[in-house]
Amino acid sequence: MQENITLLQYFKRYFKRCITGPWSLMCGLSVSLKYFFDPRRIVTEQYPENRKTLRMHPRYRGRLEMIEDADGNNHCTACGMCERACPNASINVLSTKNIAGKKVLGRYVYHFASCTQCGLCVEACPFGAIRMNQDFEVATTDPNTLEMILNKKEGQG
Amino acid sequence: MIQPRFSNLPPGFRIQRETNTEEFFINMGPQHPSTHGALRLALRMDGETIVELVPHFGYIHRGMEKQAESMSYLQYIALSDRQDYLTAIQNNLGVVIALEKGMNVGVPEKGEYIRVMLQELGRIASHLVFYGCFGGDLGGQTCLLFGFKEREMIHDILEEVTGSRLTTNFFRPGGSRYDVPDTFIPRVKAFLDHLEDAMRDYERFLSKNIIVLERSIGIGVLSKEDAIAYGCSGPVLRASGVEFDVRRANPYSIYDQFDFDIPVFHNGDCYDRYKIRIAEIHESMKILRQCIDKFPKDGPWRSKEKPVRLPVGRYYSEIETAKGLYATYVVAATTGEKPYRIHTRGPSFPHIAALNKMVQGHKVSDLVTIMATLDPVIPEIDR
Amino acid sequence: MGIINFAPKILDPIPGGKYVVNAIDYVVNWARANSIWPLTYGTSCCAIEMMSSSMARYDIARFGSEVFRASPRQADLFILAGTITRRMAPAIQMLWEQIPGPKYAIAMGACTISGGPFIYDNYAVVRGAQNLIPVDVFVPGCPPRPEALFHGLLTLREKILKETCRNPWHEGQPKDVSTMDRYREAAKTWAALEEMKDEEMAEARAKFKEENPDYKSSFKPIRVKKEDFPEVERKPFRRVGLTQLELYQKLHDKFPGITFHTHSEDPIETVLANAPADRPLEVMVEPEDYVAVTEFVKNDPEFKMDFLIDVTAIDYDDHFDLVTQLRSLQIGHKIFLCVQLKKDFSIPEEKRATSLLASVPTVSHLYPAAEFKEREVYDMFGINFEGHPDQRRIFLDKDFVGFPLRKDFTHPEMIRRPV
Amino acid sequence: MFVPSITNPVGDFVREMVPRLAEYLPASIQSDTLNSIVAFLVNALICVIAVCAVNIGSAPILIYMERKVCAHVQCRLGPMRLGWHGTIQTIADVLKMLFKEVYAPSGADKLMFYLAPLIVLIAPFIVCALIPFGRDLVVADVSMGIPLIIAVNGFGVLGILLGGWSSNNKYSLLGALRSGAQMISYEISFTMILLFVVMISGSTNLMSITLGQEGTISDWWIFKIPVLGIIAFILFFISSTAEMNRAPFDIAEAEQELTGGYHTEYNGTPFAMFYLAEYIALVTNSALATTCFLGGFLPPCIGVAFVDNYLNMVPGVVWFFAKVFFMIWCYMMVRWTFVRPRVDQLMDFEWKFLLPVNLVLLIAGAAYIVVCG
Repeated sequence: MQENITLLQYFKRYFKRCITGPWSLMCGLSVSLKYFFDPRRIVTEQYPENRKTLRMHPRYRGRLEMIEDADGNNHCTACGMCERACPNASINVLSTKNIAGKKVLGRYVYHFASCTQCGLCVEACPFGAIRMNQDFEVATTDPNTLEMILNKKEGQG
Repeated sequence: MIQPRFSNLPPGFRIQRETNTEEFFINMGPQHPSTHGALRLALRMDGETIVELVPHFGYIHRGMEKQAESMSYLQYIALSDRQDYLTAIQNNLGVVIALEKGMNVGVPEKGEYIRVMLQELGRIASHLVFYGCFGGDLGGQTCLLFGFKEREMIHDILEEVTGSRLTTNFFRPGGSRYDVPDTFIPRVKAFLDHLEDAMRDYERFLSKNIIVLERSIGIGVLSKEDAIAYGCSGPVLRASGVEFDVRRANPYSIYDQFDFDIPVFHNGDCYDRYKIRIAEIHESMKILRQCIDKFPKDGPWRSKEKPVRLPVGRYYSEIETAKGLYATYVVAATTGEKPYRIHTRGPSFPHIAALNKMVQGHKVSDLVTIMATLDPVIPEIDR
Repeated sequence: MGIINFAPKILDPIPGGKYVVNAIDYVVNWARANSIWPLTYGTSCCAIEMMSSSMARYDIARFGSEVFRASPRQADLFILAGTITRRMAPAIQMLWEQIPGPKYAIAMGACTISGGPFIYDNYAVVRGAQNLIPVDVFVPGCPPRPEALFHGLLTLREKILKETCRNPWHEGQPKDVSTMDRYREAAKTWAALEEMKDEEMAEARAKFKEENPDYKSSFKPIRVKKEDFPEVERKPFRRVGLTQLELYQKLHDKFPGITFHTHSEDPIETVLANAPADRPLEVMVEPEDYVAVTEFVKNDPEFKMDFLIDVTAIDYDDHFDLVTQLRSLQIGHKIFLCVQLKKDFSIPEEKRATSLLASVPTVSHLYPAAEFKEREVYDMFGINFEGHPDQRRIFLDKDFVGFPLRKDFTHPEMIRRPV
Repeated sequence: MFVPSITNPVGDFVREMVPRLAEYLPASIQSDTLNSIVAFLVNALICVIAVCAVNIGSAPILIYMERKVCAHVQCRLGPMRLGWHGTIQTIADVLKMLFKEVYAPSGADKLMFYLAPLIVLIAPFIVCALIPFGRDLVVADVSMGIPLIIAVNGFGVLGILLGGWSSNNKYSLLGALRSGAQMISYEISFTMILLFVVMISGSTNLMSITLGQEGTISDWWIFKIPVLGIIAFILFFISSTAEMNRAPFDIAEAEQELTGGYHTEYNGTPFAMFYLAEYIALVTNSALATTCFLGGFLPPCIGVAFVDNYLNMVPGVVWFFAKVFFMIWCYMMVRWTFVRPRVDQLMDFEWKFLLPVNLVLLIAGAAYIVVCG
């Protein structure tokens, strides 16, 4: 930006800057000194060390999980609502027929690799059979382990 | 010796000029620390001075609009998180308001308060990232960490409320997915008190700093006419002297019930764009304080749950996100759960379009400053 | 990589050399595993979480990895943060080749593991970074928390510690998983299993039916009780500026060719008068009138449409709707000009998908903002803008075939949504 | 024969020991010349080792210190997991870099490409050899110390220019040109300040500059001449920061603009050399500042009777390094506080501000000496 100013104005501005400039820098330095000498301001959480005390919020959406009772029975009726609600088809509800010929859940396949943890499946489930758990330590070297079968038992019915 | 003009310039370059120096071309990006994502800028340089700039988009074009055509509306809300990921919660609202217009459902008072509060928290989060990136791109790494330090607290609140730090997927037509927990209001209050202190330090750290002033005043000036012509919005437009904020111009949600100012600056340079965002953090804090005072203790937080089905028609919504005007245009050709087409107008796209206008004649270092003050989010441009 | 791999060859014949090799192994691996410098690379949401992880709260510096190098030549670790598009893929491969070995890659987030939210119906996204470069550690999540990234880093650390001089680091091979449709595969395998099971179980089921003719399941699924909420009437947001009816009438007086499209049988005036206050007026404009109308509403003091929100299009069977969204910053009203562009069906059918089907004059001389928006429409729909100063593809490669937002668009890499 | 004298107890000890050991040799090859040559070579070897040890040994410490200082300014912890509070983190970094693959980009001038980092390392090493670390601890106590330092400092820019040019990368070239312009400009004011010191101390020998400051704190050159000393010190601080290419004057690296500037294309060991050179330059510049302004190895309050004994109990080296580390800490605090000026502003600052002020300072200093001295 070119401005037309007189020489006097130029020098006035120059000397003003010589005063205000260092002062403003000192202000900045005072903040960093304040932060440097105040260890209470350190906010770092030390993750692998604080594993024992680290808790996610109750609504935290981690991995999908099937709610099972002590015997391993689940509430899933293989209706497929979650499958339809999933934005990227990360859930396969594979139904089978039980001994009475009734349609029950055979295998609940969950493709964690593509799951975006949006929680729409949980919202869609009419029977509250699934939930998002608090698991966040999920790194793996083998992508095949990311395809999981959630149910331990066949569905009831 | 006068060099002949370039007989064939690379695509996009238009200025024909005769020089007696040698011009050369530099590519910034797609992997470059200061392009804020996968953006490629082709620079035509004369020494260190930029003659012309051509942005190349599409390095993060993910075909969201095509994908949306086979998704249900609810699923698109989840997808919209990934546009402007700095304030995903604001994208959600933009989509949801368009859906509400189609479904013709309203939101109870408490739901509106939740919306406004989360919106403003999102705005503060985005502006804090701006503060960090502005300082960081100028070379002061410490600012980057300062900005993110307070942002983490917002993430914490968001995670407690919505269940996720970034991709919230929280709002639904008629309200939101959950009620806020009891700890929400005290936490926001504590956060505001903390932020007030912190902002004082941060402004002291950067706002008056002579080097920052030297590097940002008079740099990347966008005149009022240009800003309007290029379709800029949000802080960039307001820094150029246009008082336009959707919250005031076409108030959505319950923004008309709050007392807040629309900060306007008139020089349109980098420093004004910086100041305006700092001022907006303070305005957002003002709105949040009013929300805390008026927050309804009980009452419904959402209206009756309905399947999300839109009648035939075209629905348009616009909201003011931290970056500017975020518009969603939903076309429903058949009554049903799936859109015929959803189009999103992200605020960053016009800003980058105006970039060429702003950087001509400046240095490479100024380009970094200007990019930082435009605060673009590239996935929102490319979608 | 480098001289250290020759250490066993040289030292093993010497008595006691094995211990030296082991010692070297230990020291070098310890150094490699504990000093992992990542590359500054990020495309989208995951990049923000990657940044968060290096910020004060989580502080990746504790692991000695805060030295984010902007140049790939000084980095050891490639954290693939964010979606990888086909256009970005060559750049990623080049970056990977520029990193000196031993180098490692972490695929962060669902997009880089499998394509994440962009698996199906997508023409632009590479389904998984494994297709491009060998990936060591996968961190699922969308985006993963910083802690999850640290867990990935620790997993990588363990992996590095397993390397020795005798079994040194070697660059893996990329794996083609781009066509993998996990959903359909799982369903297919299951169907085959189910068929077998049906055959096996047929007898048992028949027997069971005989034994329990009136079998009733004891399992009663309990529906989750949803909280009851009241119906709330929607209050349209406050109107600013002229009403839709006024706008329409003023425009109609000037350009009689302008119409309003409605499904209702009432006269247009009644429909407009009853429209919700916050619905913008959307009028149909003849293609010939398009530039004239735009110019008029821009300059007319009563309209003052000085701000172009967007230019977009909608693809129907036989025509495109080009929607130019305008608003007045001063007054506050909005007009959407909708131009119906008939598709040019004289083009032979096999060429239709790749050729421009309609043409419309540009408005970029009126609104500079329209230049990029029109390029986007050109790119996505294949609508030609006459007189556009720089009509190139904007989001896609210049040799990309087809126009993705058309309804009949197909792409060899696109997998349809299964559900 | 020219045998440079190395005046410290170690040198004398070696000179004494060599003839004594030589007596065990056959008489036919015994001669005084040989003895003196051997003594000189041994002394030189000791000196080289000492300089290398100080420089290379201090670099990891400084890198660790920098990481910790920046972490604490930024409210975080810094390296924590390797050793006690991450103390051996940088050792791991250096080891890792030594075992990385090394290659030059295609189209690079290979010879120059690998030569550049070595050249960059030369300057700080030679400067380090001239600094008196203690009353008897100086490698080369040359009488023209300051002019030699000024001459040698020009080497650094050569290496950076070569490195940037030979990488065949536009970013590197831009970075190299920037740093060339910057370092040559700031060299002028750097020289001016050193001349100011020479003028007020009346000597170009660093040892005598140091010994001239003997006394209380007020006898240090920074405080001895009211106001002018402090101004000179601040100017020295600024111009040496620019000399070292350190933030906020790191426009040659400018990660946000040039992705690393002149060392963009370097990897493995050559990059480690650049990385080390930056920190070694930090040590030598701080040492220079300490010698010229802060009383070198002298304890702060000599002459005050009741603390004299206690302060003298601490060896001079410790005082020296205490002051050096304080200076380094100052450099670090500045680095992590300020943002980077633009390249033309940096030039403006030098030519329109620093140089005039320096000239005025020189004149004022001369006037002071004439009037009061």
